[in-house]
Amino acid sequence: MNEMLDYLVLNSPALVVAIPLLGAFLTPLVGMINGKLRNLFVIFITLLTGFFAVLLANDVFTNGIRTYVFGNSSPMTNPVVRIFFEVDGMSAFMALIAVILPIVAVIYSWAFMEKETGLNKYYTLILLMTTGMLGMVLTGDMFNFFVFLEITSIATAALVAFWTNKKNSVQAAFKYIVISSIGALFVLFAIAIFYGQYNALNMAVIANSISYSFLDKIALGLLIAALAMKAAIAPMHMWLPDTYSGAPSSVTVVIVGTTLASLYGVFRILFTVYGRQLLTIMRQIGEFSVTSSIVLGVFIVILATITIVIGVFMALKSNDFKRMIGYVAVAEIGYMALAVGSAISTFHIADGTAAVQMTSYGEMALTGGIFHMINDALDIGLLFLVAGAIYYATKETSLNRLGGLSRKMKYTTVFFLIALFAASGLPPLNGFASKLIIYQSIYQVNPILTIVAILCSIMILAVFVKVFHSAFLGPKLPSLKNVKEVPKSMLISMGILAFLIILFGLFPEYIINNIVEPAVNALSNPGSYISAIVGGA
Amino acid sequence: MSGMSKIVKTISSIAFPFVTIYGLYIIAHGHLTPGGGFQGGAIVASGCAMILIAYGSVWTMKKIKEKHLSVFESAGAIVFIGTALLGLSVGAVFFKNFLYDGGIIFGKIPVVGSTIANINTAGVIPIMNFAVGLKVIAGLFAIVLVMAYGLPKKEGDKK
Amino acid sequence: MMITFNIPFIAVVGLILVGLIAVVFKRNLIKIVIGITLIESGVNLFLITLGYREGSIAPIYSSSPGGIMSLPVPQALTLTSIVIGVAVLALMISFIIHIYKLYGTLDARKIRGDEE
Amino acid sequence: MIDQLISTFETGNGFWNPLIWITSFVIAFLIIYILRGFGKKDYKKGTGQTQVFLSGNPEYEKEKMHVKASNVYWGFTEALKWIYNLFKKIHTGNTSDYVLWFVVIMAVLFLILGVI
Repeated sequence: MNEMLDYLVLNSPALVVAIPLLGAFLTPLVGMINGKLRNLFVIFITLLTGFFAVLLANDVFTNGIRTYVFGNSSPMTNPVVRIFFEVDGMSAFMALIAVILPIVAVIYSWAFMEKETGLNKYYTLILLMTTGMLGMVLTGDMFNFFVFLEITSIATAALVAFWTNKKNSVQAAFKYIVISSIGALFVLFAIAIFYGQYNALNMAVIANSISYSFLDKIALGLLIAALAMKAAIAPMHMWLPDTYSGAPSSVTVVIVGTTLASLYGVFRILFTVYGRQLLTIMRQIGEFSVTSSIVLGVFIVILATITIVIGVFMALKSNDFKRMIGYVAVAEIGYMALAVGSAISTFHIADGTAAVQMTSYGEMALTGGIFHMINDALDIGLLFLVAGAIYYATKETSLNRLGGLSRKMKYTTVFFLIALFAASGLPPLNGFASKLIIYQSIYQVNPILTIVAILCSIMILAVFVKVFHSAFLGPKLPSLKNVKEVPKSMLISMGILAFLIILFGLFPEYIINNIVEPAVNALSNPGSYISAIVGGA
Repeated sequence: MSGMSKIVKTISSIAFPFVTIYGLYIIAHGHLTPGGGFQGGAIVASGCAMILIAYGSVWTMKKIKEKHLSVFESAGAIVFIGTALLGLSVGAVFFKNFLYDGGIIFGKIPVVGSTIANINTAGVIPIMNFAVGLKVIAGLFAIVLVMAYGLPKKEGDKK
Repeated sequence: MMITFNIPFIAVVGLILVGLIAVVFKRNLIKIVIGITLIESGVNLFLITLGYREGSIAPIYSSSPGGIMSLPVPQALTLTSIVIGVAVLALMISFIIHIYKLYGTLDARKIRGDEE
Repeated sequence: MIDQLISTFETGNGFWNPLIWITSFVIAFLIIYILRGFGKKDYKKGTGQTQVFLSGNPEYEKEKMHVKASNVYWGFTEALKWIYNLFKKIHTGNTSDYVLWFVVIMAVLFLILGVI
């Protein structure tokens, strides 16, 4: 038994990606037999993927970086040709996010999508999205990253347009595919620049030999711009509310994960691939030397602040529930970007060593940002599930035509309240801990940032109070007379997320020590990531 | 989309086998010469698309259902991933080329340097090429078929 | 001599710029899609150009004349990129078919959501 | 495991202990429960007690009584009209504009990375 487990742990990086991929193509065949069987099968596949992801994450958190060479069990012979999966703390952390959301989504879909046709393809695409996300976060190869990025975007776009008779869905899908294909093409262009210079596609090898030449600067600009667009950082965020509101809610939950996976790409590029090179001094102004890291950090902080402000302001104005949550999701992404920007701007070389270090508050900002990623996935995910539940019950997403739902949908109301408090950062739910860390650390960078961030967080609360007031409170509307509580499968999936939110909220210390801390260490020590492939220091 | 004239139908019927054979040749020699699953599959699928245009989407839809194509597509993908997983089950790693140097099927080791091509080499790669080829034929043809079926049935027939 | 080596790279930049201009300034959705495919061709051309090393031959063992072979990795990358491009193109065209059915127009300015 | 779970989390300026939170919530709920006990005991459903009282005015239909979402925060949006007009101008909903913003950000990145 133990040997079997060891064997599974050894092969878990491949299995985490292979199982949903195999499941995706088995789904249509199973679906020909029976619809219920197919639903069970898909839930089983996602749970199995989740199991392997937990195995892998547990292994990585205890034993350090894992590399997995495809097609060859011997050590790396030729890093140019071989394809690697390299799983460090950050990848494992992201893999956990990337498996929670599909599990919830497929359980939710059982009832939510019950009456639709073409469900075989729907489940196939959901599993493909899962594959793409997991591949993006686990791979150690640049080109592989691009391929998984495209798999994710194609599957996502097809799912956004699942309701092909709705104008809103189809136009959102078209915008999404245009945006993501252009973004991915520029990522590929940057990868080609790397290949041309260093004859390598492996992130660790590139990071080892990168020289921060002029071409590398261009590649950095391309990568950051493209991945930031995929991660919806303002002013390139406009596709996100469209896409999130156009897709069926069960799909949107997974799209939240893909957006975060793109943000992971930004993290990986900045911290691991470029890392040390960002300290190149660009210009000397008196005593103060301007490095790339400061310029880039300040730029990202500015963009992030704009993202937060635009997100909450637009959310306050919009009257469509899903579009509103979309804008709030934009704002939440802004918080993470704020943390990343602050962390990068504190890069410096420690005295006496050659290693790049962040100041203590920079590291803390990174902790907050990474912790906020999983919190954001849970909160926004739960909000979209609630939006989907309301849509299921009333066939309505416009808040103007909703009212008095709390009288009919007790459980949904409770879940909405949990998500509301969590997303706006009220204690004792998970949003509070991560936002507190972010506020504290960015206070050291600039106090104004903290003020803006806290004010916007309060506005997020205001946004959802508006939803709570107009959709859940108020008199029973005659037009919504036949509303009933949603079926069990939807309640279960909302319950899973709510449970995780409360768990993460009550025990932030435990979560940070065991899950977030390895991820932060992985990002702040790019040397270990590089040496796992290249060898030596 | 309705069919075209009799001349077009006849010519495309004659050309179709040749196109298919050429595509299959490209798939089968994927591990020796430029080509492989996708390229050959695309050629075969374009042959199918030619038939589709000549005979019209309604006729083609009667002959072959999109549902059957998606079965083939799934089968291709499953064979591909299954072969990769078999590498895992024989005690090695994912995507392990376990047939290579096995001597039985596709198991010969090619001579290093400039030689005459030996098709009985390369291990699992030809199998994966065939799987990809199957998937691409079914997938591309399904795309074209569904798109053609979704278009107006006659010229000038709006929506 | 220098310029002949750089012609492919100039073409790459030109293709990408033309593609971007088409995406940004054209209103017809089909033209936007054409722009994206142009960008894709540019990137593919860039990859292929990088794959060539001076004096090398194509990496095919069967009856090869001998000599240095160029590494086929960029070709493999380009092929993958083309395959993905085909999928994206098919998807975009399908969306355009649906958009035309629902909106009755292909003007990018009129293709908007419910509340914008 | 347990002592790890209930250990105090220090952020520098504040701390977080699950036990304190749970106790305070339990106490808060107890207080609420006690306060609830002080409520009127003679409340009966379906009598005149539960009727809506609007200073003697008749009650309108339910649809009209409910404050719609677009009317919530009217003052806020009205006061900040200039900022909303600006944001509205940016959010065109046009695909080309989305790509244009991407190109602009990319250009700015090139500028700040390459020129400065």
